[in-house]
Amino acid sequence: MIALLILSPLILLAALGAVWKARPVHAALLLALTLSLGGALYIALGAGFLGLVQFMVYVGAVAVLIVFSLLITRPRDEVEEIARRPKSLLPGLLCTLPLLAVLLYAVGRNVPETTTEAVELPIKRIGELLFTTHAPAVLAIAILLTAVLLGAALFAREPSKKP
Amino acid sequence: MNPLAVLLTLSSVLFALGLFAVLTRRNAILVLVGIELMLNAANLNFIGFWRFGPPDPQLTGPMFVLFGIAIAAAEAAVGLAIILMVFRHTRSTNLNSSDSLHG
Amino acid sequence: MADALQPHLPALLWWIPLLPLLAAAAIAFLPDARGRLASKLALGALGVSCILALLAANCTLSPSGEGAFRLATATTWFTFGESALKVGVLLDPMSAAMIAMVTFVALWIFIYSTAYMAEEKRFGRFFGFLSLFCGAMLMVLLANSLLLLFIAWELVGLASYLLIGFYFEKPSAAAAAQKAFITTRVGDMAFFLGMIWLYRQTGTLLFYDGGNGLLESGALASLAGTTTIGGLTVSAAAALLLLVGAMGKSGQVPLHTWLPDAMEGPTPVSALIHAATMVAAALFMVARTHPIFSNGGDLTIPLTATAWVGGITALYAACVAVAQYDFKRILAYSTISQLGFMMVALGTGGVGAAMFHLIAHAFFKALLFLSAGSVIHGCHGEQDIRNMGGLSKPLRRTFLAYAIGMMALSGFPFLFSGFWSKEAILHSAQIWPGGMGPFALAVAAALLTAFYMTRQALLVFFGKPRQPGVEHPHESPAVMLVPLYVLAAGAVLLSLIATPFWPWFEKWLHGEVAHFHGGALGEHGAVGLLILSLVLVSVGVGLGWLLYRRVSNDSRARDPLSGKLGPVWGFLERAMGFDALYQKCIIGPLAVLASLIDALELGILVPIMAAGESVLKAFGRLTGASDERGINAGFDGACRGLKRRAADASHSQSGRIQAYLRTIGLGITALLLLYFCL
Amino acid sequence: MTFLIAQTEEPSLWSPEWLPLLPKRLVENLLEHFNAPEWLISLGGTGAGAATVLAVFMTGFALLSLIERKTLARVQNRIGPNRAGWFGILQPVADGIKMLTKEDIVPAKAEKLLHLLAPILIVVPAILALGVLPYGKEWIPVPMELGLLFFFAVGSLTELAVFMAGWASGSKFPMLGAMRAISQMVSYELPLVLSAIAVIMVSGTLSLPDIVSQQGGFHLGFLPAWNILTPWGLVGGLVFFIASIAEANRCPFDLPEGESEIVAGHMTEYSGFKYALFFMGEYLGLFAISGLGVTLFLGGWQAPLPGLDFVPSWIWFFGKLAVIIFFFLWIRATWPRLRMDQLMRFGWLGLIPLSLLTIPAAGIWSLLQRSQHGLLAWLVTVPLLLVPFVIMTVLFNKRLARSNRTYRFAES
Amino acid sequence: MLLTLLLAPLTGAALLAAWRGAGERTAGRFAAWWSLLPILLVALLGSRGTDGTMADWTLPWIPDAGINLSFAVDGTSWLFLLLTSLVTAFALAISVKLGIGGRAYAALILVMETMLLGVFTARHFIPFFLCWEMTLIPAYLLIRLWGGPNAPRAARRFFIVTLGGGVCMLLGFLALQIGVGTMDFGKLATMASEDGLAPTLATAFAGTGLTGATLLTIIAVAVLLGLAVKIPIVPFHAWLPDAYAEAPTPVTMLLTGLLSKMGVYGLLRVFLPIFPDTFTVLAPWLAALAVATVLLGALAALAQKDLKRLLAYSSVNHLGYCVLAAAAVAASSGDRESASSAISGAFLQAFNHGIIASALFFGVGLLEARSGGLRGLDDFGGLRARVPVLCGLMGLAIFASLGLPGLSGFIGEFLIFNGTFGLLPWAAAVSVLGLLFTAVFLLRLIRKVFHGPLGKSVSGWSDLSASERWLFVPVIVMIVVPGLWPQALLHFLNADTLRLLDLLNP
Repeated sequence: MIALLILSPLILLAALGAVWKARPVHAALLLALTLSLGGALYIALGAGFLGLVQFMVYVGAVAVLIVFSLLITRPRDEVEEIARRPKSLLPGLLCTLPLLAVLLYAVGRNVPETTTEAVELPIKRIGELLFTTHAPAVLAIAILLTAVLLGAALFAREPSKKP
Repeated sequence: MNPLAVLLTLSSVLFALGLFAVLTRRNAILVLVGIELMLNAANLNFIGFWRFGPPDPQLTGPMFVLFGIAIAAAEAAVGLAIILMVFRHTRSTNLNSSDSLHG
Repeated sequence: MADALQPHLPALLWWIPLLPLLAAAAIAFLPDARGRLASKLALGALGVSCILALLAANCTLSPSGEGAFRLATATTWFTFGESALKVGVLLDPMSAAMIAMVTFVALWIFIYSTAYMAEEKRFGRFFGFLSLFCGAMLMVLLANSLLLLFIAWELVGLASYLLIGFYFEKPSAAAAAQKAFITTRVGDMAFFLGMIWLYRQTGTLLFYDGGNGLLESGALASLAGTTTIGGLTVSAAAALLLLVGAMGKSGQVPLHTWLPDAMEGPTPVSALIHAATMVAAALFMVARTHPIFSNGGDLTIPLTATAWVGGITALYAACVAVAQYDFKRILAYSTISQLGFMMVALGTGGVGAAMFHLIAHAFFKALLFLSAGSVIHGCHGEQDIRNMGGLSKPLRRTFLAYAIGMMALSGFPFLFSGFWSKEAILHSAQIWPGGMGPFALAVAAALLTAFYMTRQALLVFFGKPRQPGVEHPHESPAVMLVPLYVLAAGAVLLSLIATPFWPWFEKWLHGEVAHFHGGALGEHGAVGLLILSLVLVSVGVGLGWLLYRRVSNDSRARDPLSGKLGPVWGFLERAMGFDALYQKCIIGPLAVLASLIDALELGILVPIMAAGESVLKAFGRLTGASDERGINAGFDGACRGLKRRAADASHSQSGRIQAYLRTIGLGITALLLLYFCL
Repeated sequence: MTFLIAQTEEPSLWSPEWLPLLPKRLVENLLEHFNAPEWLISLGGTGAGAATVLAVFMTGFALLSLIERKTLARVQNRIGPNRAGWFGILQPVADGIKMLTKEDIVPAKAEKLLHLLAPILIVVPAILALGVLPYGKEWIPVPMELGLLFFFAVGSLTELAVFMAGWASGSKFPMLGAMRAISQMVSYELPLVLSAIAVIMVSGTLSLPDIVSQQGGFHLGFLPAWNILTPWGLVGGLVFFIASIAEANRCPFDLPEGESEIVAGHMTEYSGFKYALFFMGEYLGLFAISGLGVTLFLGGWQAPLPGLDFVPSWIWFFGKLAVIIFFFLWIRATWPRLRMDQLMRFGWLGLIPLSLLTIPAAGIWSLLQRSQHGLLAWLVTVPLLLVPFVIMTVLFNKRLARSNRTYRFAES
Repeated sequence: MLLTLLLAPLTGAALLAAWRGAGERTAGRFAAWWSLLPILLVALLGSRGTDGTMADWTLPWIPDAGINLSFAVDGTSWLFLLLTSLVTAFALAISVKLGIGGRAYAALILVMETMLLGVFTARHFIPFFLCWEMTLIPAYLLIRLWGGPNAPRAARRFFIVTLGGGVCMLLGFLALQIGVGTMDFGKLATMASEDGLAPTLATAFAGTGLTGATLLTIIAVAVLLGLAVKIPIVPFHAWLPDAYAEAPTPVTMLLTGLLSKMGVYGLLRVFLPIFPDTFTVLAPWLAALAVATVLLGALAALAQKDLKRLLAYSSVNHLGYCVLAAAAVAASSGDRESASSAISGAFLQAFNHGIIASALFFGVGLLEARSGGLRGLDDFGGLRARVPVLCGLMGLAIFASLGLPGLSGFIGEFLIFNGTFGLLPWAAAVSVLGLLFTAVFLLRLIRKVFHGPLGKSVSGWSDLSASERWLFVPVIVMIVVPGLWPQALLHFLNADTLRLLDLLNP
């Protein structure tokens, strides 16, 4: 609970930064921060495995990827001012705020009663489930990832020199 | 106060932020950032319900999160690859600069 | 010794034919360059199976009290539906004697060939084919199932095809091979039908199967029980079909035409075909299935047919042999006539006599052919006896061997096996209740045999060389001569075991003990027969001597006899024109029929097809046109209109993702508001 | 943290096996004596333990920096540092002093915060990673059930740090260096993790102590049951060590700081203490990664031969670590530096397929082992790995032979 | 498993289609290697034991009409699957050897293989018919595009005639669907064996005012027509010689080795159990036709000058025996042994002829390749001196084809005649002449092509290359082994044979 109360504002701040920061790189790094904090939150909530996985995947892979592609594509408009574009800002807010309102309304309306005793996330069980109940899903994911690997490789390959 | 409520609030705000980023950011990569945020918000919800909800031997929540993370990673990879492709053609990652599909 | 062997006998029997077959298979994979190795393989295999054969024969010698020794095995070869088809091996004195003879004679022929074929390019192949030939023959002899016998029988046919066509570059050889195969196949088909008929009738093809066999009482009864077309019993009908098969293989009239042509093959092959394997197979088959032939008395239709066919063949071939000039051709016709003798014996119930003559004949005919080969070899491939002459001096050793063979064949008294066997055959023909016809024919044939053999001997070995080519012939090497003498010895010694005084062979076949008794001559006119055959031989030889004592030294001189016979001579020389007859009546019409059918197809069926086709085409064009005019036009018009409309609508698309997203978002928001307001 | 393994029972204080834990337990006893609250005790204990580890590896770092130079010198027929102290034994100290006393320069165009953060973020993960390794039977600073995962998780932070360093210094060379470093790390982390997965599959656990204890015992009485002595383990281990060289940016994979090409890669703009931090971070990372390698494949603290158990287990661990590191030095001394495209190709076409192969191999292996088909397991897995390896090497050589240089990551 | 088998060749075809830039030889090689996969799968299937269905797969398609794509393998189908996979692989390998084809070609052949597999495993008319007709399209294209000078006409005729037959069959079965309400072979067969077919038909088509038996006969004849064209039975064989002669050699193998077998298979597995009574009525006529097929085939072959046409007619002649056996079975009044013998014989004959004929055509193909397109009976001569191995192997195939005992051809013919003689003695007796004529024209072939003096066109030929020899090895095995050990094939058949008989005369 304490961890939750400590972490959530941090997460929110980081996320806000990630969304608002003008410089893409900052935004990316802040995203990384957000996600790692999220991972910490998972750990605090007792899902250590997931926390670490989240950390590994997002911070280790996704954030790096994003940052990297930022490096490759040095955007011309390195600094992009959102505030300068009320034309897109207004509809953005118009879409987001009502949604937020609805969500918060829904949350505040009915929160199910909670069991607060600490729950452990047994890794062995996860393993069993992965390869018994969710085996098809695992397979699907595996295929998806392979496809992604190949696809990404194909995409990112520069057009061959020879005509 | 109810931890689940806090969690849900957090996740909904995160989601909203992500959506906002998606809608307003010009840089395609940063749009991707927004998407990641939204996905995380969803994951957060799953964790929360698993943690504070009734005990579930099937571990549906964590499982979903696991898959969610995997898919998110895939999505990021492909997305970035596509963006790089686009960048190669129109030397920019500005989404508006790639509107060759207009009618 | 024999007892020690008994338990292993069944397995051992299988090996006797298998060894040469395996050798043949192995040789098939050898390159031509390894010919020597091939010949060693073949010889080794045959030698081993010869030993095995002798051992097996030895097992059958000890006369057990009850009937002849008989060992019949049966194993399931394959099953169709619920019924199983069994095959097996069968050993009884008859097959024992045969395998012993075949392996022995063939072995010596092999040895002879190693020298005779030495310069041959496809030396190895030759031995491969020989092994196949012998293996198949041995399988025929040991088969305990008509099917197995038939299979081996066909393989014999194949091997003969390959061997006769060994010099396939010669069109005549190729033709001869084809002729042999097809002519025999005519018989084979009859055999095939007969076999299947028997199988359908009795449900088994095993000869002996502990009471359920084809040749055992139960089956025979059922065969005799049912009658079919023409009031024949099934057994009679089937037996006739089998007989046709045998006629095909053993060159009985009218299916004999292939046998003289088979001379196209190398001489050892002729020896093998005529002595040990091919023709013997047919005789053996009849002997083996004799119970079916004689199913219902000694005078059944098939037996009579056999006897008559044999007699006719014997005389016919003897007559033709008189008017031939080719060394080997004469021997070939003599073979045919000898086979005729055996047929007579089989027809008149003298199975033992037939078998004995078969074996004796194997020896001296092999001997004759081999010495003929030796002569030809010596005369650098000369085969026409008109061109030979006076060879007795330069080729003395060969001449000796030949002389023995010749005398055995023409039945010189007492010393030679041929005499006794022929004697036995005449005897069985004489006492046959079915009439004297076959006997008369056989007697005439015997006379002629003596005659034409004398003619041949005189023309080849006496007088002076009539052709420069044969003036300085060279004697064959020892490898070729030794087999001659071995066979000659056999031809002589065999006469000991089947004299009326001590009919050991006969008894052996029936599993009895033979006792010597000198009074055998006294019984039912044996003496008369003895005298008769003495007369026959002396008359024949005498005639020959008179006619060919001094032949002019000109190779183109007409044959002394031809003058006396006039046109008949030419008729005989053309083998009574069977070939021409077949050419006219069968082959020609068949070809015509074939081309007729072909023409019909092209002339009738194809046009019908074409007509249908064109109708379809016309229809197709019609519909196609209608489509073009009617449907397509309207469709295109509509499409054009649609396009124009679409062009206008498409401008609202800005192509900017986020714009779309925002629109969607706004839409959702609107919906939400709507929802919450209402 | 909730996912710690319960500590084992308390033996006598002075047994050699427990020697490294001495400070930790002293602190704990002390705090207990002043009956401090539970969390404080555990915290103190952990802190002390961490301090021990840190101390050990700091000295290790110092020694290594010296030994490396010495070894290189030997290989290159020089004497190496021999002025400071006896055989230059004090050289590291001197270096340290120099580093600390240098001026700390921050470029004008640099992003101050990130520029400062980067070196720290390099060091911290290394230390954290070192925390979960089982150095001995009993010496496990932070016995974590998810040790391996944790290791990789924190390890992945390094890349971000490197990026920060490169980007924050706001100048060309660091940027290029960072890009190189990141691309290299990303592509070599895959084989690292994949070959580790093989181990996980066979041992069926993520906790490093368990993995080590499962490699106890001996085949045929004398062959240690380490993973490296199985077909998949051999392949996996080699892949792992090669990849770890690349992860540690060491020769022949040290393009990111290739002096001859880009001054010092992402560390170009750093000086003084921060530079020292980078330096330390790298060495600690080296320790950590090779320590993990030892744990996963070389049977951790297990004795190499039966009957050598009387030697305290952590000595074995460090012995193996020393050997591995010596190999690294050796390689560095003898191998030329790869080119970028070669590096990439080697990683993607060489190591990753191989490491992917180890996974099915390991699966089959454990299956057959479980069903008592030891020999069969060998017969199946060896060709499964060997044949593709041979094929791959052939193709690889072909491609490498006529591959011309391509600039992929320096576009625009 | 079955599904995998069915899809395996199709996948190969798809890969080929997708694989741009695959050179001709590469594509061919790929296809050839790929076609080993079905063989493997079939072998695996075979290892499942032979009694009952080895594998089956059903996909409800139009449940309301009870139409579903149902496939199953039993011993007999398995035999044909084996044949299909073997011959296809052989043909593909040979195409590479002869340098025929390319991507499209190989892909088409693979598609055809799938369809054939489908035909031999279909358990319902719709999938059966779909595959049946789908074999036509690749066959047509293969003949049309890669065939000889007159290929277009030959292909067109082949297509039209067989399609016509197919249409007849379709109509027949549609009538059944309307009348009896199912097209499932199993159901129909059981109904037929409880002879519920005629009455229901009569009620269904009461409007026509025909009796059930008549209707059934009409339908049966329609279906029989479709089969007869495929087999082919005289006089529906007119399309065959041209098609066989004009098609490229590997395709000819497929035509004779597999497509004609579809007819035999259909006749025995589909037609026989569904129309037993009608068939019994038709049996004498069919027998007469079969005898005609046997004799005319052989005689026509005797008149041919073109090797391929000659072999084509010999195929007609050989398949005539299968038809004869079928007729005999139909005529059988409970003589189980003869009937089972005839059935087994027919299947064996079909299988062996498939192998032998493709071997023979391969030989001809090699001759063509060496002589540069010549394949007249008189264009060669004395080959045996020049290319002994080729002649030896072709000789083997030839003797197998004329039913030499010890080789695979004999057992089939023996069983067929054995069965037929028990049931239709006269037919058997007459068609024995066929065996004789077969020998005649085949030996004539040997004499003219292999024997005699060396022909002019033959000089400077080289004997089989090592790879060509290796190609022959499996064929030799498939010719010799069943000849010596027929049980190897028969024990797949026996159970089914008995089941079929139980259906026929319960």
